[in-house]
Amino acid sequence: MADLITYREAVAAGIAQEMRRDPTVVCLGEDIGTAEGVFKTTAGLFAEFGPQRVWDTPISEQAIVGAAMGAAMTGLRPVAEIMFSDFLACCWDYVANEIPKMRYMTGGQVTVPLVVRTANGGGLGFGAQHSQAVENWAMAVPGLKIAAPATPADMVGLMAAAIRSDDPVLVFEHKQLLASKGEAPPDDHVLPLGVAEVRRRGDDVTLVALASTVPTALAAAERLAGDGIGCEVIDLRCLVPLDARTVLDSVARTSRLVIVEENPYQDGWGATVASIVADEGFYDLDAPLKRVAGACVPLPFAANLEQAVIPTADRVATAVRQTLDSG
Amino acid sequence: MADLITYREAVAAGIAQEMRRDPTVVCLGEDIGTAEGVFKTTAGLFAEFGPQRVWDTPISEQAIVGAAMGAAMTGLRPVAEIMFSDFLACCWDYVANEIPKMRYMTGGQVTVPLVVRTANGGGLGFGAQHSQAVENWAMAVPGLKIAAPATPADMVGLMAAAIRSDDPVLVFEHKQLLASKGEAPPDDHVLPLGVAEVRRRGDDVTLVALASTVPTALAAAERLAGDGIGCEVIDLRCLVPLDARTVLDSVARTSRLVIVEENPYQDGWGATVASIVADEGFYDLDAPLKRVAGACVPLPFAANLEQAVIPTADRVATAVRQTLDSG
Amino acid sequence: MTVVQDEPRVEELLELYRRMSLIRATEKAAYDLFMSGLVKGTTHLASGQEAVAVGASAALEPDDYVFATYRGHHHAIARGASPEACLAELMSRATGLCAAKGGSMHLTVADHNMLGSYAIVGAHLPIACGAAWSARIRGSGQVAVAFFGDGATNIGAFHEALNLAAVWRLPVLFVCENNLYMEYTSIKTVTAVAQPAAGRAPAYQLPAEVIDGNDVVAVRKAVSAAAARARAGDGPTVIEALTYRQYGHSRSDPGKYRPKEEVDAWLERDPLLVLAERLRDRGVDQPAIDRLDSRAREEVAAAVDAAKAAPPPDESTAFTDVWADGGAQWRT
Amino acid sequence: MTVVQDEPRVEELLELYRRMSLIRATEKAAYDLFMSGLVKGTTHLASGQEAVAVGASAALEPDDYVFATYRGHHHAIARGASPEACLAELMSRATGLCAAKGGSMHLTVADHNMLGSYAIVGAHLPIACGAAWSARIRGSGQVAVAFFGDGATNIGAFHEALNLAAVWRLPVLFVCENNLYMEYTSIKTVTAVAQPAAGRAPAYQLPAEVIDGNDVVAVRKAVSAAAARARAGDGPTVIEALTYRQYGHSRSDPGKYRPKEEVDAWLERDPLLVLAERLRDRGVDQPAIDRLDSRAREEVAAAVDAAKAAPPPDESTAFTDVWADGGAQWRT
Ligand SMILES: Cc1ncc(C[n+]2csc(CCOP(=O)(O)OP(=O)(O)O)c2C)c(N)n1
Ligand SMILES: Cc1ncc(C[n+]2csc(CCOP(=O)(O)OP(=O)(O)O)c2C)c(N)n1
Ligand SMILES: [Mg+2]
Ligand SMILES: [Mg+2]
Repeated sequence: MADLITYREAVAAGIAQEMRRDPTVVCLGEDIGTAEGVFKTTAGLFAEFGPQRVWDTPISEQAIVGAAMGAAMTGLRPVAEIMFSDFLACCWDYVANEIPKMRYMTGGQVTVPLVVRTANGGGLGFGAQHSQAVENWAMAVPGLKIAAPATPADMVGLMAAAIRSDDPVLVFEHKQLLASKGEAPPDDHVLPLGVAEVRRRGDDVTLVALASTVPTALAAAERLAGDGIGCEVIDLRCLVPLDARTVLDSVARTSRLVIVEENPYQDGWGATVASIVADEGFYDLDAPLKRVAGACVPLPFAANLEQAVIPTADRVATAVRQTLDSG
Repeated sequence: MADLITYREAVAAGIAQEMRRDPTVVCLGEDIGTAEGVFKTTAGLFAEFGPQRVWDTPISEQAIVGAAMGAAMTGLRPVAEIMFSDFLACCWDYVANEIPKMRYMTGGQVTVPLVVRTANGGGLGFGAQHSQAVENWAMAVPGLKIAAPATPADMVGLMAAAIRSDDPVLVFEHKQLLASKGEAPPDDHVLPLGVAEVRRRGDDVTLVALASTVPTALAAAERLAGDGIGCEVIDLRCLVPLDARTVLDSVARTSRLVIVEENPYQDGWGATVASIVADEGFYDLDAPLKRVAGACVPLPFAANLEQAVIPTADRVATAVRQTLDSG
Repeated sequence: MTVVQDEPRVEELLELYRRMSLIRATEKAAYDLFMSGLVKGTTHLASGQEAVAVGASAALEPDDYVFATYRGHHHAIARGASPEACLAELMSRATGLCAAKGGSMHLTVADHNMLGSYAIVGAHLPIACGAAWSARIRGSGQVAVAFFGDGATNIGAFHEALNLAAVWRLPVLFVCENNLYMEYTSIKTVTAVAQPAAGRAPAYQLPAEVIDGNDVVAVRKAVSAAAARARAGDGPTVIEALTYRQYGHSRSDPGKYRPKEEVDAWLERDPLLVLAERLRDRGVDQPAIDRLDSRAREEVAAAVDAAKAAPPPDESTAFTDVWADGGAQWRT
Repeated sequence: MTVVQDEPRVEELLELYRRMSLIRATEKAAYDLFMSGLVKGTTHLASGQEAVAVGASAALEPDDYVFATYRGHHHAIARGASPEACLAELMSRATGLCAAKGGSMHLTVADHNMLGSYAIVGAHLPIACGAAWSARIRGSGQVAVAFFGDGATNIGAFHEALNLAAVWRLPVLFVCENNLYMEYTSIKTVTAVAQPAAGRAPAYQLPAEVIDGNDVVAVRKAVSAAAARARAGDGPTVIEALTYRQYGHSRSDPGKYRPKEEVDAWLERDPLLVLAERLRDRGVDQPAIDRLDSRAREEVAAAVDAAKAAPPPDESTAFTDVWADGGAQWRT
């Protein structure tokens, strides 16, 4: 229990755990076999499970995700890798129009139990086409479940849940967290999809975060604690199912809300959370709710520019003080 | 002025108006030439401008929008048709990763003055893959301007503005509005992008609508007026630039907000509007804000099912009464 | 699994005719119902293309996978859907094949492994590859067949699917129903090669065959041989079946963009006429053939009545079956 | 516009060598700077592939359009970017080619019609078609050239672009830099034909040529002939240039997945060595060639110093140039 693993290792660990217990789980993607993935997130899989379970593909995102869908409809549980989440745009028809609609439009005749896993997010200077946080693209599509783990243990538990799910699940693996370390989970760790985790308790303001913004929010909370400001930090873990209850309950106590999201402000996931609270939690709010989100620009290359457009602990702290000063 | 034209005719009229004044405007798409478009929204263009200005393409959405981008970067002003907005998923890489980022990531070296126009929305029983309102997909992408006209005159004026814009603009043509009639605009009609229009004045509650939901909101307002409830109906016209000012000013008077959007509630455009008001307009709000949006399901085929999942005047009226009863 | 004989027995031919006639009658009813307003939305009729569906089906095993397009009525029925379930779906009845949630463009018969009709051109080709990949991994011996139109050969998914299928030697058949037109545009005008499907096969080192798609026996033979190759582990085949749609592209399209001589020539080669002639050559008299047609019409008339009598779907079903648990809940 | 002579004059050969040597030295500096932490993010070096960029450039008119991939340093410099502007971009300086907003993967030299480096594999092929389409509509006589890797031949955009280009007979050249590998995977293992680009040309009835991509003269000749055809209205050509990247795929990738014999064999065929040999055959002595190399190294050393001395971009520029008006405002 006490031993540490990296978030990167947790990706492969979660997949391997499920491949061992279920022979129908197969992986496909670019360079995931002997090369073990460009982020090394499939390390060890080819060696342990071989070419009948781990398949290298051409650079054909539509074929990768389309084939995963066909396999999922016919008895397998494919885990497809899309190397960078930006490339979901290359197979968006499958993610948005085919996979999430199949069960519904056949009147429940077909299920599509697959996982699409992808490296998401910025902060590494990969430029505008390799740095986007696109979890909000997926949230726009009814019929997809969406997990975005923030810790190694959650990665294992949510990856396992995603693979066991009879519904299609997108798993966002944040590039910035790959090297981060955390406690290894217990054996056979599986988490429910759609249950948020309170990472820090506090009574003054509720911070809602996801994946990379969880450490950002926690860092801001730590800093603010020095000034006697108590932040409650909620890690949503999943966008769908969305654990709005946990957020609403927290706001009922703190009366203040700051949402921290990496995707752009325009149409970001935090907007949906905000609109739920501004409706169902309206009378609990004592001050304007704030969203600390990515700027509405493409991701710039230079590190100082990139830092200027994605959420930082500084900006979170500033937003928290604003909500406390007003109202 | 007093003569009426249909929304469908307005699409072709707006394009033709610009093609006459600017020889660099060219159209491309599937069946848009002699067939005049499957929705007849390019009627007359091929006859008037010929094969060098109006180009039929193969079924190759990536080539259509990609070619439009290359042409826009080299001196033309292409107007690309994507037949149904659902098919934007087939060329999403261009819409989300290439077109909106080119200028920014080249440090301003290149501009991409193009229009992608597409038939959007449901209500016609075309099923899950031909009925989506996907304006929120586009809103998730910084670098795109987004127009979604609600009237024939606005269609002409916003289409002209989109074609004249040096920025990429998506124009959503709502299928349900195609047959609707309205006053013909004056000659050479051009509207600014990003300026909302107040369609109806009222002091009790602000309704924010777009495209198909404008008539829905107006119908609800009319009904509520019978009960002495005054609804202000704002037609956003564009999602980007977003005329938040007009919404905030209205809410400052009415203190109540109901957003009516066809796209699904999860990650719908109304969420962004809601989060702006819940922050910058928080102290103006006297009651929970409401979003009447599409249900979080794929679009079903049967008419009674489809009506159950998209906004109706009934549901809008109910939401308005709720905001008035509370607070 | 056996390769069919080139010349079927008379009983087999009669059965093929019966199925084609049933599809023809069902689509005739669909057209009339659309025109009378009882079918909403849109329909894409395959009348004239029945031989592709029925001939292919006759060459496949019952558990093989079939993937079709929005123009898929013929494949749904060929794989076992009842005219009543199809027409009820088109008429938005609770008894519809997809509970009235799919509509004409998405007919699916999962319990016969007819795994859907896809309304985004070309999208199902990679999906069919996935079913074939799954069959191969599971060692089930099944093959997957993707039916698609000529217009689908110019979209990216076509290229990615054929390359992947070839590289992985998947047991998948790519059957193009080349009816010479996309919606209102001739395929010739937008395609770089004369044979939109077969002409692309060399780019994937795949065997290809151009066949008479209006001769059900020719289709049955070609698909049977390709399926045998696929099952033997010899990989995919591209089959381009030349055929013609007798109605317009969809709904009430009169198809004015097609020259009259062309239409007439193809109507003379109506797959039902072609097969009837073959039957007569084999000693079946015309009255016997006519009886099959009238039985089909009767069966369909009964199906129409039953569908008309069926209730609309309950509104609550708009909120079922998003998820595998049957529900649609996306938040707490 | 003229077709180049097969055998260039010695002065031309020396100029080709000078440019290739300059690219080589610039990328060597980029590698060292990356290793020393002064270049952040990633780089994809083209060392070993310079002959494709320089040979093609020499065959094109100054206003022809060039579209490259994330592995595009050689094309940017071949089309006129200065080593300093490129290195400043990689080093995140305000003086960078793209104001430090693009980075190594997006080098663009718009004033020389080098219209970008694209980091989504295959995406630029349709875009290049658009530039060619525009040139044709405007009657400008320009051609567009899309350079892409072997791995890009299996993605949908490749198929859609080549078909559209063929159908519209666009003045576009598709030049594949086949360096035998994608990232860490051999192209052979995932491609249905032996020649990933040339082997696909028949599917579009396009002329194709497989050439020695490490022989700058061969590249210059093939591109010149194809450009002439394109300008004459005879449509696109597919050129597959066989070459090899001397570094790994990106950043610090040691390229362990490549057999040593293979690497050594290609290093012997280094395009600079090949051209040096040709120069010696033409009577140029080695010291004269060495002087070109050392001048290139000096020029690059100066460029590195200048880039190092340049300031980082002002933070405010993160919020400029989203829109054509120079701003980034998305709401009132
Ligand atoms: C990606 C995509 N683009 C466009 C359409 C609109 N559309 C529907 S059917 C059709 C023509 C298809 O022609 P073909 O593939 O020959 O099939 P057919 O209708 O002739 O059976 C088009 C363009 C679509 N459904 N999907
Ligand atoms: C659509 C897409 N898929 C995957 C990637 C990740 N990726 C970047 S480079 C590369 C290999 C490309 O190989 P090739 O086309 O041969 O070009 P090379 O790198 O050899 O120059 C891959 C898979 C990408 N950038 N875009
Ligand atoms: Mg066709
Ligand atoms: Mg390569």
